[in-house]
Amino acid sequence: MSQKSFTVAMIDALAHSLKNDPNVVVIGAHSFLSDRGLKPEDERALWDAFPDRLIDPPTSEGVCTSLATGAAMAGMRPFLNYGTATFAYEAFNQIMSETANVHAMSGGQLRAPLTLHMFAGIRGGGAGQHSSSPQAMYANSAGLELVLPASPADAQGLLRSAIKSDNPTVVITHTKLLAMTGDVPDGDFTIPFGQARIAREGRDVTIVATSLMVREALKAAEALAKDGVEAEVVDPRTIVPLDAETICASVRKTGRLVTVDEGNALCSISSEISALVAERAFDALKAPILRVARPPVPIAFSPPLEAHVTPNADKVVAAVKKLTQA
Amino acid sequence: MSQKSFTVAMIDALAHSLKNDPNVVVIGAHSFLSDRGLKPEDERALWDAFPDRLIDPPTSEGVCTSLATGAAMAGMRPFLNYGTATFAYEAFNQIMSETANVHAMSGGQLRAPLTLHMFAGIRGGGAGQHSSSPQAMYANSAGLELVLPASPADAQGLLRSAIKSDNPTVVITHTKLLAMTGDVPDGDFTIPFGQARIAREGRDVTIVATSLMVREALKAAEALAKDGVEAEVVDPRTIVPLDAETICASVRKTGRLVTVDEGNALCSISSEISALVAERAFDALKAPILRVARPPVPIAFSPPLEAHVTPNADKVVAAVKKLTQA
Amino acid sequence: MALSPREVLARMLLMRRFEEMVITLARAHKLGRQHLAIGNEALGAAALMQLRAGDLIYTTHRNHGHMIARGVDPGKALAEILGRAGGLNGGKGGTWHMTDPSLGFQSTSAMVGGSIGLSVGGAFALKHKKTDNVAVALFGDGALDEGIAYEALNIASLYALPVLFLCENNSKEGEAQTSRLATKELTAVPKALKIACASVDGGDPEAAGKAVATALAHVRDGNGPYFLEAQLVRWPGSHQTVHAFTTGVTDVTAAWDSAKASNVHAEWQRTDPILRTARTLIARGTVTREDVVALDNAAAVTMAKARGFAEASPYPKPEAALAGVFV
Amino acid sequence: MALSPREVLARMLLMRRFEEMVITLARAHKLGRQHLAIGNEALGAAALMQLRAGDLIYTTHRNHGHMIARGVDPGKALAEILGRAGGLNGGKGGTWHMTDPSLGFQSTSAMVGGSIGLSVGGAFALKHKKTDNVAVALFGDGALDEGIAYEALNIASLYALPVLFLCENNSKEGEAQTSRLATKELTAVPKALKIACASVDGGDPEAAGKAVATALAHVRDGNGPYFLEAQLVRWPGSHQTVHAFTTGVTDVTAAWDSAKASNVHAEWQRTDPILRTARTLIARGTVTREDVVALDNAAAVTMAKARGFAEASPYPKPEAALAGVFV
Ligand SMILES: Cc1ncc(C[n+]2csc(CCOP(=O)(O)OP(=O)(O)O)c2C)c(N)n1
Ligand SMILES: Cc1ncc(C[n+]2csc(CCOP(=O)(O)OP(=O)(O)O)c2C)c(N)n1
Ligand SMILES: [Mg+2]
Ligand SMILES: [Mg+2]
Repeated sequence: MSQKSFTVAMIDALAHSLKNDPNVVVIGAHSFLSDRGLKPEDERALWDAFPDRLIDPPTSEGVCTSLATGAAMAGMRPFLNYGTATFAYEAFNQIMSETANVHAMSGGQLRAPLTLHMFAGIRGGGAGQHSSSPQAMYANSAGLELVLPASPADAQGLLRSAIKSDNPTVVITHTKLLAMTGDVPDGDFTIPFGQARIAREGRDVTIVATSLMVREALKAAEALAKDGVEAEVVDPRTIVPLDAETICASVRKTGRLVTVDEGNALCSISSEISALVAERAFDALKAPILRVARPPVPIAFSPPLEAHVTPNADKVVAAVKKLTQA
Repeated sequence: MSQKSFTVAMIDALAHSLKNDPNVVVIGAHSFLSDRGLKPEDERALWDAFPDRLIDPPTSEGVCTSLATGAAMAGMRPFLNYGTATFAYEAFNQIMSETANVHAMSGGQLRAPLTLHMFAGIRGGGAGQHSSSPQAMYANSAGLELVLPASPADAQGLLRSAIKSDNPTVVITHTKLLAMTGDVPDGDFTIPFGQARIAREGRDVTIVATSLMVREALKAAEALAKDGVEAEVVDPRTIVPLDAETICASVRKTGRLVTVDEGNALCSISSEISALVAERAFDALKAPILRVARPPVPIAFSPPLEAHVTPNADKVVAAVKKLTQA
Repeated sequence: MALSPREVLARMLLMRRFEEMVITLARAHKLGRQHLAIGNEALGAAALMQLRAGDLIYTTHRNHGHMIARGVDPGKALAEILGRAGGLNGGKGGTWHMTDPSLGFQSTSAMVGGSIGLSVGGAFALKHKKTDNVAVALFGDGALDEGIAYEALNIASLYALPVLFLCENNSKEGEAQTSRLATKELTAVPKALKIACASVDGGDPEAAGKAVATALAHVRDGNGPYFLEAQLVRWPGSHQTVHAFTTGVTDVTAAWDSAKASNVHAEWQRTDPILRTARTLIARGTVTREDVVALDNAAAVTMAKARGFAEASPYPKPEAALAGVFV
Repeated sequence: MALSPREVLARMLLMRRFEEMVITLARAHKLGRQHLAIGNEALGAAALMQLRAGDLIYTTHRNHGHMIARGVDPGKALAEILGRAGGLNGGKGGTWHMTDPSLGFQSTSAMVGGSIGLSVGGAFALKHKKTDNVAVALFGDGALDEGIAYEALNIASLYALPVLFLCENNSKEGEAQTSRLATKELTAVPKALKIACASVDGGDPEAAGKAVATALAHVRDGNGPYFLEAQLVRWPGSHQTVHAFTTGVTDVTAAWDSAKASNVHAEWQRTDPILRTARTLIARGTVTREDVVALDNAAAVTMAKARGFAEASPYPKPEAALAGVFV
């Protein structure tokens, strides 16, 4: 174990991948590596070690996606970093119509083992075009794995799995997580997809949260504990595949559910978790399911406006209290 | 009233708009008008009447969207037809980052009154790239109205409202609805957004369905009625804005809910309606909420494979029976 | 190694009879839309017959001809078009997405601009592996309307990727234009991006074959991408949604029988690459009329067998719809 | 109507002092990132000062200079950058999305390629209304990497739309390259698409002014789009995330005081368009040193007032976050 920041953990996963597999190539390396907390000499060493495999491409998200996909189909294992998640919208047709379909549409003849990484979320001053949380859109596609890491250890292990996966995998990192530090196992390790993490055990209410919202859910749980409410916090970690079992089992234990995700409320990950439980664990429910999500508005620049619509621990506490005090 | 096909109803809405407002311009007119059941002389007459306002642009969905948006901001009222919905993915960044943000991001200084129309759905042989039902992705954005017409009369009235709306409005037409005929009021009329339609009254279960699935829900309701189960079928007609009141009121009456939408199940419109009811009408629920949606797989070409994953009346009946027989 | 004109003609005839069989089957089985490559045979055969094992191919909605030209099993191709388990993709792709990696086919994308985009990825991988294989993007003139085509041309030139951009231009001004470029020269933009370019009569298999050979040599030798425009005559049925034998079932004897060549399809028969090629080769003494008839008969026999295979192939099990999304 | 060199210099000084004030405020208020237009003043003033009422402007992340050049209230602009209710967009846009339709600003898009895309829509509307107004797209060299730029150039040429594409090229090869084009000539692709093109030294307000005048006349006269590349010297702080006075606070006396001009910033001071312009106008006798100092002082006074306004403006009410999504 060692203490690392979230970004250094991600970069370590990438470095392991580059070292272990000559077919790994990083497109969009600059914005993934620079200003991310590496020591300058460590960053330099990476660029020097893989001069042909760390690539700084044109600002052409569409063809970068086609390039990564085509290269993956031809035997490589590209890692494509878009920078801010909205930039990937420039490549949406390439992702949805080409990348996601490669394996199924060819009747299993081909595969596209690539990772699509993007920085997302309400980040402070991102305004209308740099604050998106598009996870639900990727979840709503078919053929893409979807990973939402929430801690440095998960970031490293899940990213390593993403690069090793033979499927196209979307990894969405919340910008506000980048500076988070935490214990990370040493060496090269993976975390399997489809296994939720119980971030905190509890008996009174289940809070299912993703990405940065796991931190907020844990903060909320601490606050609730002071009032005698023990919240169980479940982090699905991957949305495709989704560990429905762990989520439903938790709700069967607690009887109450609050879902927390930073995406726009409508047709969100929060909606999905709620619908899942209303379908499969209805009988265990003692109260309505509440969602804490971003209201469907473009994010405004001004700090108080941004804060007003950002889901956080206080809003989670308020939702839980509504359920437990009813 | 007169009998019309769905497409002729849509074209009539467009013709009214062109006649009433010199700022209406149609980009992508050819694929909207041709082979859509108009008499050849009627189609010819349209092209002759508006030679400068019916435009057949390059296959450049991205800039067609920018062009329509920029023109809307400068005082026009464009109607942009993409053809198949997946083609609009080529313009996803323009739609999400530019069009949807115009009004809010400018602090209300500007507006973008345009309509974005696309043909969607599992259409028979569309395979992986021509069978998308992207409604949930548009619902998950912020700043776009979203309309899903399900009958000729609604198509005409809702399309007319979309073009008159001062907001950017996405209208998604299921390809299999195009040939549907029905009674349509004569003349120029509108249907307001945010008002669900009770397509059939019932007391035992609420079926909320959209687009083509309204037809399937009604078929299912007929079949269920033979077994003494009276289903209420609710068609929200617009998802943004959503008539949550009518949906919740129906569930409060019936105590049971099945949601039907052709989109991929994960983070779908079905998920959203389910979550809405689990939040706001929980106490009325007597049974789990079931979703009938497309499983998250790319649509295969082969007819039996396509049929297997397409939501239909039989699947709705099966879902309802699960609830009413439990 | 130059192509044998006789073999090229034989392949062209097979391509034509394949598409005619598709029309027949589309009517018999009430299929939806396919985009037929009738009229594109000369370029298709001349280009695809020159590829090597390990070359990677990316094609479009108008892909049938490319596959048959490269030697894909016509029975499996027809079965795929019928959605059968014995089809190339096991019925998952259909006409728009037929794939046969054993012959280098990486993808058929029905998205305009899809093939050109993916091709640079294949070329990137080939360059990384340091082979002298090439990636070949086949696309219509319409693809040049899409921004992705521009981005692909740029990145291929920037990284000197081994890719042949092969544009099948079937746009005729005024009628049935499939591209809307502000310039009439399709090579203008690739040229501006420093890509070596040429244009060729795509109805002449020898001229096309030479142009493709030059292009392939350029790319294999590590000189970066090459853009070749093949000017095609547009078959009048190119955009039909309900198939018809718009120009009649091909009758190879019209190549020399002037009575037949002066019927309602005379204009088409003048430019039809099959008849044109037959006329040229006969005039030059490379083949006789009898040879042409024999080659055509052989193609018909192959297609009858292919049809038998395809129609006998069962549909996949419905549950297969849920499998195979992820590896 | 030619621009007055003195007025242009005054405007340039205001643009510079504006950006320096942004640096000061960014530090004082711990703001996030802005993209400053230091070094772009000559082109910005020369271009934007020539626009007329009714012309439509589309700009980018590096927009401050354009707004000040066009005459936008610097107090409201600063307030917007601070996220205040008195800002141009009421705090909803911030630095990346400032808009002032009263002066023709339709959009600031922080998406690379955003402005060029929307501009053709404005031009389309202007053409429809049959005015002689123009749409002006301001964008960096980086925008030409994006497919949307290509599509926009094509459709503008195809429909002969009244739009001036004004490219601010601040890419220096090797260091801080913001575009990755396979050609060194930024006008190559627009030329290939039949658009009239020119390049100009964007550090010289007179040359830039003339080039813009020619371009605007072409567009206003109904000759379709025009592409003008302005070659800029890149300010070393252009990409900084935490602002610093990278080249020092501008000291106009360095235009003539050689002791000052030989400090650590000598290289920058040689090419700085402000100092360059001052030197030229003084040498020519158009202005005196005293005039320059006086103009600079006036700019400083304006900016002090602007700061006062901005900092006194309250934040919007939190609930405003939920309002104004739909009309
Ligand atoms: C992204 C996208 N936009 C639009 C279409 C609809 N479409 C199908 S074929 C076609 C014309 C293509 O022309 P071209 O590429 O020249 O091929 P051709 O059919 O002429 O061989 C279009 C626009 C599509 N398939 N994909
Ligand atoms: C679609 C998109 N992709 C990537 C970015 C990230 N980005 C911000 S500024 C920039 C460089 C832009 O260069 P240029 O257009 O030349 O403008 P400059 O900053 O040099 O003035 C990039 C790539 C973005 N804003 N939008
Ligand atoms: Mg074509
Ligand atoms: Mg630049």
